[in-house]
Amino acid sequence: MTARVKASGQPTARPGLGARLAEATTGRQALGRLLHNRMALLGLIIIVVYVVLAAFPSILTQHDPNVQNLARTLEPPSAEYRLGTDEFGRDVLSRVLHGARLSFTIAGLAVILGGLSGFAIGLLAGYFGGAVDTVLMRLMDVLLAMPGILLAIAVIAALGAGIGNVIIAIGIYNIPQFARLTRSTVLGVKTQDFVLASRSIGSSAPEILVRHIIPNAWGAPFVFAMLRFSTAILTASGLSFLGLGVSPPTPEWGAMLAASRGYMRLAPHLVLAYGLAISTLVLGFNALGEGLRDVFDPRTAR
Amino acid sequence: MKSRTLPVFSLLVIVALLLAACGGTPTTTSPTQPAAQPTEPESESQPTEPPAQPTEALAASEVPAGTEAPAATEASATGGNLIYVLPTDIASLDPHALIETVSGMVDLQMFETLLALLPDGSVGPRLATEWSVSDDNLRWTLKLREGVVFHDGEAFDANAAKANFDRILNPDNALPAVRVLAGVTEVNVIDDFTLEIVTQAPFGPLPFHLAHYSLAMVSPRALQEMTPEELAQNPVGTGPFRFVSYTPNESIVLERFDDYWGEKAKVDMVTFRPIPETAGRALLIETGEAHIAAKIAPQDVDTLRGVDGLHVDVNAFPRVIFVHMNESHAPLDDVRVRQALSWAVDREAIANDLLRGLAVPATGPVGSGVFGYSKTENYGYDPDRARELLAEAGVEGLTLKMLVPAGRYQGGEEAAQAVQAQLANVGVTVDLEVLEFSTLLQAIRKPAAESEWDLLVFGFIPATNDADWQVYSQFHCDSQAPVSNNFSYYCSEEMDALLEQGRFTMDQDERLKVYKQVIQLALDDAIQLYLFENTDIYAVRNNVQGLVYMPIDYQFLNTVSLSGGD
Amino acid sequence: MARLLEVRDLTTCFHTPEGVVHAVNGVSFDLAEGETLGIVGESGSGKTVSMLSLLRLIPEPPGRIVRGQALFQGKDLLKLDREAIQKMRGSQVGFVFQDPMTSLNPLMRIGEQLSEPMLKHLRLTPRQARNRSLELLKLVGIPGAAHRLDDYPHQFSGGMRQRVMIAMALSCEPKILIADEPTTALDVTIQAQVVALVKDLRRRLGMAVIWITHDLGVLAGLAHRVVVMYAGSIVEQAPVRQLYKDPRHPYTLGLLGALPRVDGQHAERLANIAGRPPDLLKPIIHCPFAPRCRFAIARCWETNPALLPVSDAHQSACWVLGGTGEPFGETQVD
Amino acid sequence: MTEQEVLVRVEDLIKHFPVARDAVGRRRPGHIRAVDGISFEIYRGETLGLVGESGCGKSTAGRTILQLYRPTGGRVIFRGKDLTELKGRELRGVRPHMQMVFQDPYASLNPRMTVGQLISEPLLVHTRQSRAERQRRVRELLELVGLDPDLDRRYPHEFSGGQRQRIGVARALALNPEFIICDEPISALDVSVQAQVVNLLEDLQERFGLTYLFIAHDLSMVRHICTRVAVMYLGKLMELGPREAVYNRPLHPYTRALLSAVPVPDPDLEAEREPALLTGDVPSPADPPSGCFFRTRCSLAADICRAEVPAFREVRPGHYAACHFVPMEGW
Amino acid sequence: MLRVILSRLLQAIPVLFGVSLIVFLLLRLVPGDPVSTFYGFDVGRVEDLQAMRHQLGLDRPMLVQYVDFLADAIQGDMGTSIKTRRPVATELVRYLTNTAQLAVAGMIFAVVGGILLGLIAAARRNSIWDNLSLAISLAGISLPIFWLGLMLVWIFAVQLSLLPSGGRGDWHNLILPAITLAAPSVAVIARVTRASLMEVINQDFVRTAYSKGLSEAFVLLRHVLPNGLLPVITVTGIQFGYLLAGTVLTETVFAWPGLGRYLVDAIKFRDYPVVQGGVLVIALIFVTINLVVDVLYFLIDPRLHSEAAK
Repeated sequence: MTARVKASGQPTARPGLGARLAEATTGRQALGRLLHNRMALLGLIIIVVYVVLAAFPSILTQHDPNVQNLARTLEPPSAEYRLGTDEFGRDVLSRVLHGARLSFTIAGLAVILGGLSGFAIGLLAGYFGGAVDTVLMRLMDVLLAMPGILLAIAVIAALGAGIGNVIIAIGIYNIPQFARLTRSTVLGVKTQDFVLASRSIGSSAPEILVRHIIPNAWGAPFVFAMLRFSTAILTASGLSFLGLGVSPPTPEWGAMLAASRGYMRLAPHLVLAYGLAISTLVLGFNALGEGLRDVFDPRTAR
Repeated sequence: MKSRTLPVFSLLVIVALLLAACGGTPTTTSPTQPAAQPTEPESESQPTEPPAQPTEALAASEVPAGTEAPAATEASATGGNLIYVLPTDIASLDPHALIETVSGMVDLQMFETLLALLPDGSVGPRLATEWSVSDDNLRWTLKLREGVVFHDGEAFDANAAKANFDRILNPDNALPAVRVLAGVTEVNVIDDFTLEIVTQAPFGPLPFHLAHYSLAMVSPRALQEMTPEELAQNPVGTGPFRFVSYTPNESIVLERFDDYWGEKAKVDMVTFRPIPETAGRALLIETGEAHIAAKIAPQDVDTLRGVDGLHVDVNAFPRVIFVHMNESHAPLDDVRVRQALSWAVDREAIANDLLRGLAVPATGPVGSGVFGYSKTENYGYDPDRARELLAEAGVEGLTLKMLVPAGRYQGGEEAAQAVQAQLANVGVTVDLEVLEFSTLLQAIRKPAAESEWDLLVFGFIPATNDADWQVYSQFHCDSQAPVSNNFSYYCSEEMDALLEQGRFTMDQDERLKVYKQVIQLALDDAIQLYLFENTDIYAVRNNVQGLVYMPIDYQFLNTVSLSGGD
Repeated sequence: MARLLEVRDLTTCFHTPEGVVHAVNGVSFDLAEGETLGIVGESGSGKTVSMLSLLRLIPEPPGRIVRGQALFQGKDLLKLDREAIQKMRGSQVGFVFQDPMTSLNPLMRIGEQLSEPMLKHLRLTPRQARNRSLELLKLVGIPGAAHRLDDYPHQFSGGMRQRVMIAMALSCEPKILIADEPTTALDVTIQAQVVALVKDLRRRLGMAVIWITHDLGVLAGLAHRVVVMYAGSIVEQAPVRQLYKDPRHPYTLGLLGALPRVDGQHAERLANIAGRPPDLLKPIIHCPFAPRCRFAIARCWETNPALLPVSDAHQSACWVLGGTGEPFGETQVD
Repeated sequence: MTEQEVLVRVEDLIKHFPVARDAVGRRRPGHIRAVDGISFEIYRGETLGLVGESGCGKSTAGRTILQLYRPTGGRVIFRGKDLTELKGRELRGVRPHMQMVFQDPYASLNPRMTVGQLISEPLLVHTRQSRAERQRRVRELLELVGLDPDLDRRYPHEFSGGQRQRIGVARALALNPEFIICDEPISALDVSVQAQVVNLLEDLQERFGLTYLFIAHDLSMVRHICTRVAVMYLGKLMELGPREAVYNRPLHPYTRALLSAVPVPDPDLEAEREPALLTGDVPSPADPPSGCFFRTRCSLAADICRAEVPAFREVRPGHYAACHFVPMEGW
Repeated sequence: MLRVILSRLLQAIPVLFGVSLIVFLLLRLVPGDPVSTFYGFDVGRVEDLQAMRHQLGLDRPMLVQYVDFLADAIQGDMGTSIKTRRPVATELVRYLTNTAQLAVAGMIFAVVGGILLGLIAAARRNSIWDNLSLAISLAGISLPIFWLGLMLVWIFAVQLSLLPSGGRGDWHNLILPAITLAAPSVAVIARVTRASLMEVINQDFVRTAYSKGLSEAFVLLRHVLPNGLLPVITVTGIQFGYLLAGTVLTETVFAWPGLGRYLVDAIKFRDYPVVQGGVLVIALIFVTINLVVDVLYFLIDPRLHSEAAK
């Protein structure tokens, strides 16, 4: 039967992917192949540009993202304000760039949080199977049965708004997805002969996990993480858009987009700037993720 | 391996898939086509009507509410479906269960109160024609209007009124309306059309309370026969419109009640459409999909003003947006610090630049249309003075935590950000936290010792349009949170004495003088940091005639008519 | 025997991200009517690709038939337009593939799959096609054939599926049956059944058979003539007896020597072919087997030998053992 | 042969697997009888071949003997201990003495580890050797299996199939085992490379006195390398005996059919030969026939075969078979 | 078949139970309660609040509340909304209808667009069509749907005045929200379709089909597509679930009175019964969709048929 996909949304891992990723990352080929993949390259360039600009916003603008000038609100782009000003007379460009910084932080930490927890859960469930598997996976089913953004909203409602809680909310929502993927990858790796070979020389369970399972099982979740980055950015901004994210005046893209929505006609440059900022970065991660998948899964390669 | 027929094949496949996947989607009719709208009325009505006889009383005006409609509309009289866009969905159709004005606006088209607010902010007769108070200031006597029928055919009389009050006063019912009757101990029937209301202590503002939408009269038969849940869905009142249908978050449809005792409605139907998104409301009115849109956002005003066929009405809305300063926390207990913060904020810039001139800088705690308002001098914008005062108080490197409710007040969050930036200017760091209103209430409804915030952006409009409702609950020592709304934990004997005097005085002119002192004292003590008064912005199609704005955010739509062709 | 198929200088390559893989390099051979031609070679020797290339069944891109000619009844298969080549497939040339487990559409009933070529090429009605499908199933020895037309492939064992594949390939009575390692995925007992079946059918139906395999053992009793491929080229071809008795290429020698025999006539030690096949990404100018060859001389490293005649029907591409020289006995092998 | 020292004794070994969950996740009742009660001995220094068609349970048998799968029943006596009773540390203590070479040289080497790491893994687990000692041993082993010792930093995918199988052998040899199970070690390799690996295994056996259990489906290769041969069918042993006896005078009809199905690379012989074709397919191991498992395809099958499971008997010295009709055969 | 459905339903029970428990606990963890929100800050009397809490049963022990909630929910009674005092079940049905309308319309766009894009991309691998399809699907998963919605409104409602900007009405009102909602799903379905078809195209039985002399179109239609659609069905099922949940943002942008927005409001208001009931219903839908997907597999893939028959 063809690869089945469970409610998590990602296809069950092809055992080959991890191994192939592993094979390639052992040499310099990985980078080489990646750089030869146009899509991955595009993604990589976008991300690198964003990282650089987010780290050094002063390359493009000297304005403080939070300094208001109520006398100069909603100005269109000009030499002084390259992307114009917002409703408080703040520099839009500066806010966009600082927003990138925040997006990286939120998405990064949320994916790491969700990814690592999910990876650990999937690893245990997949490797040990039996009751451990049943209990953990039922728990994941429960989390999965609650639609992602509503789960995040409920978590934020419980914990309160704020960057930390947004990270936790998105992290939690990522756990079951990683857990499922990791589990199916581990199930694939577990039955490989080299695991049996290691058992045949007398390795213990922890030794096998560390030496054989983990190195061969992280590939698929890793590629998946790239794609989850983009989802995390979108979810974070979606939450802020609903007014559940970070507090003002923190330059968060979704929040800024929500605020600028009211000025769509007076100052369309705001909605455009924030929307394009989110879209481009998300596109970068998606392109990189797709590219990675192509590179390591030649069956769908372009 | 290529073929040109491929896309055709794929289309076929997809169509087949779809046919299997979806069994047809439900459709609904467009609100712009009223003919398709009405459904069967859910309440039955058998009108009978004794004649009405208005009589004079204490109040200044004898004109029944909403009779000031322009003459022009009289001719084009009847017909049409008036589409009115609300900023939120209504909470309930049971007036006694109400707590907010949007529901009040809708309910007041179907229900009536004993007394009613007049466009000038004073109180006049409605279902009661006259009222007086006994010499000990504890017993109020009301003469009720005769010849009024409910939509279900029941006649309105003192027994019906008493049934309503009894329902509200019964603590088992836990109805929100009870708070408007705080201090009322009993309601008695004197005769068929005379009602007596007894209060525990002298209570000057009572007429304003009786005009509050949550004390509207519901058919006694409905009260008897229906459960609270049914009442919430089947409104039976005496108003000019009666209920047709309610689709939550979509529409509330009313139709003209032909046996109304007063000025009969000119339009056949009214359809309320709740649209929470400001941009959505603006678009609906712009595209002609609606006739009246309430709560237009300031940023949409310029655009709408440029649209043909409609006009924008900016009305004063006496809700004052201000900042509570938690006086239980040092150094906010120092009046100089509070004054300093007051000087540091540029109200003009906030109202004119940030809120695009669609807010009015506040002059004090009480809004300009409220009974009890008087013009006072608020703090100006003087950051130097602020810095001096802070230095004088020995305050340096102050960091304050400011709370603001999410989406609760027009311009509230924006103002909070501006205040944050402006306070930063005088060396005060503000950590801003936007909270859902429910979370915020939980956070602030605490005794002083447990409070964990310093500044709190808040807005207030007295539901009765009487200053007592506001200032007593905000400034009296006994009103300190969590008991009531004194979230600043302010307390002074001088203030308490004034507040009590305002409440016990029956003479409304006397009361005005008292409240003037209250307001001045509030400013001197810088109890709160007064920012601006909201405006109420309506966009109205030009074919809407006879729309009269009441002081608190509602209109009586029986006077409104639609002229042909939009 | 008349020539049925004449393949000349067939060259196919694949464009992969790593570079151009030269899968088939100038392969030429003939096939006579009713003849069974065995093609033997290890994985990557180009035997499958050259057969797929004949009917242009390789995916293009990445594959590309660079040049060559494949004359079948006077027509060059490589030059036919799309419709014409489609008419050839299945009707004139039948294909049986290596893995019977994956070569049938899992979602289609056996009867339908069997009928497809007949509906297309013989213009039978569905009714007729069904009847004939039944006959075919009986022909290839499927028990209870009548009940199995409406079964799905997964309800068949591997051997049975391969029989179905054979039935399908023969349904339009093609002139040529190309069997691409049809028994590699099967157990020996099943392999014996399939081999016997094909031998029997060939006798009865008279078509020519091209049988691709890596197992010299199978061909010994099956093929009339054997072609040995290595690294995309034919290194030796000969009538079956001559090839086994008098191999004239070091690679053929090695293959035979590396094969233990179940009848016990085995050497104490198996022959080793050291090293590994060449990387097809790089074009080879010398003899492709030279790096692994015990007999290699300087000339082998300079020029790639063409097929040199050993005898009338026997050719070998070897500067040393090829040509009309002294035969090499198998005992001389290391 | 009877005087030879028994290294491994397998007694009535059984391994049943639960039937896998079906596609919708339900567990079906019953179990697959992968190994269904086999008994045999392996003598020190010999190579015992275990042959059978795919799915007959030969690989499972090998893995169960090594306790990579815990058996459902039976005993495996090795070095005086019943392996089936050992657990955890004790079991791991025995492992250095018995090793395995796997079928798939691609799957059995962890792609994330260098050849050096792979070969030294057993040393890491079982010895306290220093890094340098381990390094030395790795080079030694690489040389032993005919690989360039300088390749120890390379990863498995940089090697060809034959070379990888050499790595697998080196790894199995690292702890100087007495007993190695070769689980179809050549079936994934090209013909020309198979010979290389087989020759290597033979050389090593000679040099270190190793004992092999050689699992394969290639009867020709088994004949070449083994001293004794066991034939499995549907989880049971059908025949066991010395190589020449089994190949030249097979007792069991299944063995005979199997042998006759193997083609011989000799056109003349092939032309004469008329293989005794087996009819039908192998039954499902989850639902084997009653009585003799082979009866559904057996030309000799009679009523008794349906009713009774034939005993695995010693028909001639050292030559066992499980068939009701064996004694009647005039061999 | 029936047994499959039954066993699936049995498996769903602990999941639904877990969902209800988590939602219940999460809500109770939340600061703020419905009563204080209900009264706003107008009320002066603490005892009024207490009376209302008592009336609503919110002063009972948590466990009792939970057990009551469960017992009622099993009988289909989701309680009464604290805010509107209407029965939650009927409210949910109404909002769910609206959301389902949107989701189904969105699904149509998603399936049509996704399969079409994927099919073209797979059949014309590495052509300009493939690249275009890739670009569209990358955009689909990269544009925040709330922004996409705003842009669509800006273009089609404001600038061109072609379509209504929001609210529920006739089918015109459905177009923009449905496209917005579907955008990410179009992308996902297109990618899965492409990948799946390409995997199938490379399978042996497709080569078999070609070797029979069948034309490309016929092979694609008869052999490739049915096999390639198996994973697409799964993904479509999942996407439908996501769509149903993802309506929160779309409904906000387009003022669509649907379940998502209703639930977000309820969470903000702490309308316990509504949130509990709503999330439970959504979980139920998820589970049902999974079941439907399984059944579809069952109907399409004969391999599962006969296994179940055994």
